[in-house]
Amino acid sequence: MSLSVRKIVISGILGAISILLGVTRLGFIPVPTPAGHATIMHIPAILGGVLEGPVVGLITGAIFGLFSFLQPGAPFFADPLVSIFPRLFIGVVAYLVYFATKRINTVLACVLAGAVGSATNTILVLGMATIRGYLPSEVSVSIGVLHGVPELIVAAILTVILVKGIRRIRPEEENEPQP
Amino acid sequence: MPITVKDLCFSYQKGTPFEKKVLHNISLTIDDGEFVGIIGPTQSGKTTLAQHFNALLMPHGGSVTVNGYLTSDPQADLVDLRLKVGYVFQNPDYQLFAQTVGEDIAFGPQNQKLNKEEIKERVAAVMAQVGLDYDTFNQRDIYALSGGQKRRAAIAGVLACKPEILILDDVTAGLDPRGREEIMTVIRDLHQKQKITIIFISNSMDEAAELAERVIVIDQGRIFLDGAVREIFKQSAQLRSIGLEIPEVISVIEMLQKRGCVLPTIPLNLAEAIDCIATAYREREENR
Amino acid sequence: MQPIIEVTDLTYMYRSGSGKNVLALNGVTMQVYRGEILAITGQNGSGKSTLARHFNALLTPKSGTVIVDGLSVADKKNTAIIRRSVGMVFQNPDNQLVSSVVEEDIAFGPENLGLPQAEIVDRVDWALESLNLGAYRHRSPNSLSEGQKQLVAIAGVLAMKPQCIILDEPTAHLDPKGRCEVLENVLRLNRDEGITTILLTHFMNEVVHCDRMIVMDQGQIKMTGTPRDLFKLADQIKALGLDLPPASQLAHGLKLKGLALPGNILTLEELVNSLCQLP
Amino acid sequence: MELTKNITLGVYLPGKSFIHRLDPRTKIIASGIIISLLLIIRSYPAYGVVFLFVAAAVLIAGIPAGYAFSGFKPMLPVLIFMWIFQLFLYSSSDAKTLFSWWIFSATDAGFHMGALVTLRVIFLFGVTTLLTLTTSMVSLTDGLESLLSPLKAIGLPTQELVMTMVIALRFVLILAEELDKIIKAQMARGVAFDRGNFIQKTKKIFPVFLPLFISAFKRAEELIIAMEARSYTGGRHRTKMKTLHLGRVDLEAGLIMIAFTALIIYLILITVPPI
Repeated sequence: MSLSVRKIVISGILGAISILLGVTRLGFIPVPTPAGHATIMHIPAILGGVLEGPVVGLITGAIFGLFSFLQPGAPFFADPLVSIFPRLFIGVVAYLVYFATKRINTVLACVLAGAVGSATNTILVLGMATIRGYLPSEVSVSIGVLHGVPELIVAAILTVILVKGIRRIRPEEENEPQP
Repeated sequence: MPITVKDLCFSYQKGTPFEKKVLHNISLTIDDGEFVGIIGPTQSGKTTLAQHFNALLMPHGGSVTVNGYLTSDPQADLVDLRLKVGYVFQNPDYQLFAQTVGEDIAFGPQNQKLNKEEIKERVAAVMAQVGLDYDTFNQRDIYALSGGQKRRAAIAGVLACKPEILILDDVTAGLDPRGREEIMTVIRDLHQKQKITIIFISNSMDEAAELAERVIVIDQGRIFLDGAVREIFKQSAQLRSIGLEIPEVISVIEMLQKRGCVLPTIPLNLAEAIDCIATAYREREENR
Repeated sequence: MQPIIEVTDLTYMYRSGSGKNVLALNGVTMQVYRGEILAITGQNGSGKSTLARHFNALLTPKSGTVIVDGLSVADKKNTAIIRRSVGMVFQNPDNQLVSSVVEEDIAFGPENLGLPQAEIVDRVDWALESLNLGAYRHRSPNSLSEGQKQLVAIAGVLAMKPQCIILDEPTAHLDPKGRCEVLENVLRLNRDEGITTILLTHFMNEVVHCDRMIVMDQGQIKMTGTPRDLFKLADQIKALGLDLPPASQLAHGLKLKGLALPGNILTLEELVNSLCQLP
Repeated sequence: MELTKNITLGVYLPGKSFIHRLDPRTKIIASGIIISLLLIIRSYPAYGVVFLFVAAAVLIAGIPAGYAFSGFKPMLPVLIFMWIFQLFLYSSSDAKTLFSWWIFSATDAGFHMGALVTLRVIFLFGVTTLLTLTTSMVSLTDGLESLLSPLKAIGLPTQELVMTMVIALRFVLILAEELDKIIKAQMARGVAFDRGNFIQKTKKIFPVFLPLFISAFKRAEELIIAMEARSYTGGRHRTKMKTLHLGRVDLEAGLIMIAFTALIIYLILITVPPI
């Protein structure tokens, strides 16, 4: 595996946004559930995957995961298997979904990439939290529905709008991710 | 909509070990229709002060009253207040986000829940005020604008909220001479033709001298000088003592005075300086 | 004098975001001489950045040639050597510093060159000292003023010991004090270290201090000469969207009012001297 | 409205203690060992030893106990919830009912399950906090780069991966200031971020996120060019100004860690897990 300067820099800056959303708590949208908020901290990883390919998606997710491990927002994120491991997949899955569906329609591909990328985060994090014994499965499922669904909707819409916006400022040849 | 500030104090990172006091007991009043330049060295607290005028920051001590309403009053309608006191940031990219220029300018009026017709009228009106032709620019992609056009679009986006006071925070930074001249003309027109109260924050002494009627000099979070523009620039030694640069048109007069030329006025722009020197020399010739 | 950079009939075209072809450089021919300080000026979008980016192989010519120190920029094999001899400082210091510690950022370039550790340490110390940044070496760039950050960026390039430094509007984001700091240091490095310097700017009171100036407009070179010669041509300069330096502007206005001043005034001191010598 | 106020990125407390003087690699490896042990510990005595160990480390590092605890406070409610969830919902075949309430019944197995996972996250949190409080982010990345470098042999671009983190850390504060201005610019155009229902609040994200991401990408494009202009081509031919050196303190810490690990493994082996 080799990393171009471009991939390094974009992963780093997207990672910075992830961290920023966490430390300012802007990455949390209040959702009307007892458990508090939904997160959008995984959006940079999804964008990394869709705009720059799986490697950038993976690294951005790793930075997000590493940071939520070092400064956990919820207790079970102190466990690296819950905080880091699942985040590695967000951007990669988003890329795969985007790549597989972009021929049909790029807007649809962005919606799907955002939604599936977000679902990857929800399912893997809660799945690991359950396997590791922090949450009983009943609780995980209900958090998954209450938080996962709004997160998924927000991620899908944000992905479309942000991808479209960012592509407006870039020369054309850079607009398709290179795996 | 007068602004009254009394004993305003403010600290960054208040309540943490990194607490830093940036405003110390500032008191001032800005009246309707004034054109106030706020100048001072970088980090002197200019922006922090101005952000209190539309409740983007809340005082830690003292009070800020805008149009009779205390900004720190929990009952105050801050959204309404912010619309009446427009704030334009240095970098237009912080503000512009929509697809087209027209859509972006319409964002403020949409937040005010105006109907479509009204919004369209306002967009057209403010675009005219900042010198962007409606037919040419309404549908233009925001990111296809030049630096000067972008800043004008950003100003238009704030004007569309119909502010009575407009705060311009270093809006000419980074522009080339032509872009800067465009913006200066727009600002001058807004004050003279639209009668908007303008608070102009700048690092550039030349621009403050050229545009403002009254100048407030801030240094280390305190008011250093406050007065009519000519009075302020007469005190060049004091301005230099806090690290400010004197506009060249004023320096040249000073240098001539040191050489024994007596010149009556402090010029605020190039034309005045030329007039002032030329008149003095003509008189000298006539006296001879 | 020996040119260090020779540009012949350079043309460059790119596709903009909206899909239009833009001719950024159109038949540019020019030289940069060893040891000089050259100002390239022109409105935003005149092509000066695009031209300068060819000098250290960030862009390669679409047609025409760019020869740096005898090596063609078009040949990919030369890229590493050219970037060693031509350093570049950009407009916004925040977007060119890599590390969160000043001295580590200055070490970034020398580390990229694969120099031995002792050599890197020497160069970092020297660069810090040359720009009087010693007191900040362990600080984070975020805690410095914009002017100081830009000096760190210059130190980072200096530590690579280039023969030539290009500064692409290094003062556009700075306050007047920062602008002064940066300009003074740039002039001093050129004088003391003999580093060929190319300054891209639209501040005319910076251009005044340069040996030579080039004015660009719409991808072409419109004027070349010493500042003293070119600022005589007030109308031409203004037609290209630029200002005169304040002193020249005053002198020009006073001449129109009938004062018998010489045409080539550049600084306030010269203006005042000339005024006092008037009969 | 002041965003940068809440940023506690790498809240490093500088000091000269034994722990501060350790090579970052030593601290990373030690933290890694404790974290791995914590992931497998299911015995109270072992947790007792971990407690003594971490508490001693906090004391030696000279971190005020109140300060160390303050970061932990917001998590307490969630921790209590986690325990309660397990208490009532965890099921196993030989669980004894402790007491019942409405349709729920608390079991001893649930009690122990809750206790074990709660203790685990508390200590995990303690270890990572101790690491970040005594090690600056810069030396953490230096240590990580050095530790990962053997992986270059199997083709992993370790220097480049660490570079992404260096860049991320550098840009968090820059983007935070920017975010602060973007939010204020939109507030000045009448956006009330604190008003409205979920959908309305979500809509207000766009005028903030779009400028933030656009600016981030513009900065990225400029940084790419700036790094290339400074001859960066990846990690292959790079040298480093600073090299890390292991000292006497690191040897001592290593010996302490070996003793600690042996003790914990011994305790894990001799004690029967409560569930």
